[in-house]
Amino acid sequence: MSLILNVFSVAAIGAGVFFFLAGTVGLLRFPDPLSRLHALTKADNLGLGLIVLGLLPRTESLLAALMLVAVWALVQLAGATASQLVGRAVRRKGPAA
Amino acid sequence: MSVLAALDVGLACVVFAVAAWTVFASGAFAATVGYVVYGLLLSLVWIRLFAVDVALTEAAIGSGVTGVLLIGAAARLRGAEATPPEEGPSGSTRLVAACLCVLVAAALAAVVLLLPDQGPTLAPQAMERLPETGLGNPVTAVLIAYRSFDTVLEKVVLVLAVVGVWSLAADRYWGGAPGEARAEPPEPTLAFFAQVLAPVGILVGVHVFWVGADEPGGAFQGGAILAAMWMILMMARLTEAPQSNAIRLRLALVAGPVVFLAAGVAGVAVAGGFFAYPAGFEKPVILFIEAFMVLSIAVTLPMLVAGPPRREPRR
Amino acid sequence: MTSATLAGLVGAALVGLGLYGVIVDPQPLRKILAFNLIGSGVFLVFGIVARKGAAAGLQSDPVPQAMVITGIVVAFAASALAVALTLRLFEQTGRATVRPDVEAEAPGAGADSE
Amino acid sequence: MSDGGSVIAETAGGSLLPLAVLVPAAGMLISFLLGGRRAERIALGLMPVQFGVSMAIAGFVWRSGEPLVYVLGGYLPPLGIALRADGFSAVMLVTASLIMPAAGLYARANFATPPGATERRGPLVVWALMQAVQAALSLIFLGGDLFNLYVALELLTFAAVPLVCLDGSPETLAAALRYLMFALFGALFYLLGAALLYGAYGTLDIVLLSQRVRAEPAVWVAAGLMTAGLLAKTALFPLHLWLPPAHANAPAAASAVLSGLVVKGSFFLIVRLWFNVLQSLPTAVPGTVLAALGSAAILAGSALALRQERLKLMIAYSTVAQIGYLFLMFPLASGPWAPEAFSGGVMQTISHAFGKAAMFLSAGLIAESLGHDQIAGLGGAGRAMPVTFLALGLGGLSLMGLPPSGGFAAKWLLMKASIEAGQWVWALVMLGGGLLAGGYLYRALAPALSGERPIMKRAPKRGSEVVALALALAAVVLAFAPPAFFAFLQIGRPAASVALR
Repeated sequence: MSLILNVFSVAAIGAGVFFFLAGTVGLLRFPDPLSRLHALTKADNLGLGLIVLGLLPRTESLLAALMLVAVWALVQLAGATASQLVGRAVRRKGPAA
Repeated sequence: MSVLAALDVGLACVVFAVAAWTVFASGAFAATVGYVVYGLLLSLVWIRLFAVDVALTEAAIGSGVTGVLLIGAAARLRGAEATPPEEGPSGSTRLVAACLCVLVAAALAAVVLLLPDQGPTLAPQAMERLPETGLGNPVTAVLIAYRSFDTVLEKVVLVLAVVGVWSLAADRYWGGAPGEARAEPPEPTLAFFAQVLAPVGILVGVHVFWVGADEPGGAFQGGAILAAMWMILMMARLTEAPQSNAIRLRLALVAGPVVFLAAGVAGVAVAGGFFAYPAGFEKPVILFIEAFMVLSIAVTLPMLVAGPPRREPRR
Repeated sequence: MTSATLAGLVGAALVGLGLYGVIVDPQPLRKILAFNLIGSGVFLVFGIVARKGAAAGLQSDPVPQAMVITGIVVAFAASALAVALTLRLFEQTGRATVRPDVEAEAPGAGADSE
Repeated sequence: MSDGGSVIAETAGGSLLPLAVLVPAAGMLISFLLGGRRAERIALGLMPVQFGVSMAIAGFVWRSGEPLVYVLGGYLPPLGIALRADGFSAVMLVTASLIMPAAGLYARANFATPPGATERRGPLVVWALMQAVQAALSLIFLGGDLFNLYVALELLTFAAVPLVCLDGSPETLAAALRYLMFALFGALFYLLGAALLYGAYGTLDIVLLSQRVRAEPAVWVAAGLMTAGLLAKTALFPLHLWLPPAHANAPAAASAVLSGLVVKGSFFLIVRLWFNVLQSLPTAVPGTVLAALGSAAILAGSALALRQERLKLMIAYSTVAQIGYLFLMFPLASGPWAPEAFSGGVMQTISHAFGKAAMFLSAGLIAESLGHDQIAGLGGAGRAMPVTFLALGLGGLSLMGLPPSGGFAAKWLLMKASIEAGQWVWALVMLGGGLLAGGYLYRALAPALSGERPIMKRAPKRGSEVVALALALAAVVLAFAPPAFFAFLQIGRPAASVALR
């Protein structure tokens, strides 16, 4: 049982790290703000989600697990808001900004 | 273990690289953003040093609130960006400065390497007297009991900083609210975000303060989170910045240090000395003081970020 | 080399780096950033001192940790005052610099202001 | 003396020590809370209390002949924090508690709030910050723990910087920003040194450190960093650049406090560092370096003062020079002449505090009455406002080191000590500095006594003139300090270890 959980954790966290890596590369390499945002939110959303998922079996209490999920949810909320605001600023000032 | 060591080296390199970026980046705004990243990375270093309380403080205040302050300033200073090149010091000055800095860093590094692996420590004494404070977190015990005099005076420093920042107001704005009155409507996305986040954040802030008695956390970290919530609400314009002559605002600003000072003086009557806690009632008294400190921190940090009054007072 | 010593060396390097920024950079905002770098370097030195004082079941001496927490809060207050001064100066003059050769020798200065 | 033994918990009268800090700190908080006219009342009302506490502390030190000690919260150092008062602390406390009310009375003329008026910016800031300066200085004079003293240094910075730019003009803002930068640099380097000392010895308590410190690399680096930081805050040449614009453009009452007292705060800590914490270190080389910088400050500061066109800037540059004298006590710290040198240094600290405060207040009155403070435009002003110029001149006596003045007593003691020690060069520097001081004072005062008729905007306020004159007279009266006063200064001076060097 614990072996399966460990394999699951490693796989999920590994995948999460991959998404973060990909998102970071995208952030640095993509040409315009909107596509950069796209890359960044992927890292936030999927990367962090997978890492949290991988960590869940390793938590000691239900409260800790809830906190981990709450972290993910709050980052989602903040990321979505920030992307909205950045996107709007881009539209207002033009993509050159 | 070696994986961790490799991670440590990697983290150290990244921290140093981002720090170098904040010094050498060409634009002030980019440098400021670099500083915020740097602060977050630094809290990871603090976790690796097993100083979780410090990591929380660094993330909340060192990186978070300071970041908001500096990014706001950088945005407003954008007009001054184009500094004529002749304002910078000459090449020889730079060389001398660089030599001096390398010298200081090298001397410091040498001393760091010379420090014994098992250094002198006050940890045993701190643990020995921990039971009599009723607390479980030794860092909180240092802040609020063993070295409470430092902490209370540092709260006075925060109030002084508010006086200093407000003193930069124009005379006609004295007593008014900080921040310019803005005409455009509030950003709906931001307002929604603030409405959802604020209740959660307030809960988290109070939680961090409350567990700080026994686990990592405490008045500073909890207060900083509450401060962030208030700042977000003000940014979303769900609430207005208060007038600087409002007695309630001033009461909230000084409540922490005043209650702490009063408790310290009361110690003479009930516990036999300044800043001594009455036997058997240490923990409730400490939590009482901390509650007011949380309030003051939560109000002081946003006021320091908001800057001097910039609107005429309503009478 | 332990991770504590490594952090200490980073701290030493940060102090040097920040000091360079403070001396060389003409813009006050950049100087404020550099001061914060020095500050965090100083705090890291406290950090390794704390880590090397691990004893009595603690991974880290709590006394320096508490000092760092106090220091971080004071550093923020200092940044806030410096930023407010910089912005006010910028508001009034349209530039932001503390070059030493811009001496304060305005005519009529010296009388008390109200 | 507590040198040999472990930490003393509390001495008789020890509980006065926290009061000296808490009274002005609480006053500041309540003033800010209540605001308006009440801020002024609280500030002025607490000043006699502060004086009483300071005198009581001095009385206890005098009676016991030993430093007072108070341990806060019952937590003995190294875990907790102790406050200590020796002779030097007590004298500085009393000096501060005399100069603050003088500046306060003077400030009342410019920063009063009429009854019923709404709160205004200048008055509230001045009354709150004056009390904050008082609290910070008390803590610096009494602090027994190096980190607690770091908090005190920051407290002093936050109290002093906004006083500089109270008028909000661009040049004062630039001066205040530069002052803040030097102060931040100073505080951070001081803190860095403290971190290294804690790493080496596991305590920041001054008495415990003084027993444990040995001459090893960590200590030398820490001492260098802390001294460099404190020198920046004290504005010793060549780190003096921030001082003249900051001190010369602040409101007169603030200038008096900044120049008379605030720079003495960080100087006091340098003395604490080298005379208490590092007493077991050989001090010949660092002492000589400090005195050499001091000599450079005396000559450069005086020469620059000679070239100034504004009276307040001239007085500010003379502060740069007079700070230099303070550092001549360091190479004379060991040997039979050490008590003399120490007394001379302390005497210079307090006589300059009184004299300089008197001069800045006088200069403020002159600037107000004439509408400017250009030295070239002072012709005949001495006849129009004799009391003001008398205060200015008497304050100047101390700068030149002419009898009868505290400055004379100070320079005489330092000169005697340096001749006894065979270190003639310091005596020559002092003579040169005195001549230069005579030069710049003559340049300002001589035209003022001419027969010209100055254009007066308004007559100086009588009360303010009396305050300035009282401060100047205090600087003069110090010349007649009895031997018992000098014995008092030695209380708690760690002399035992000096013989070992």
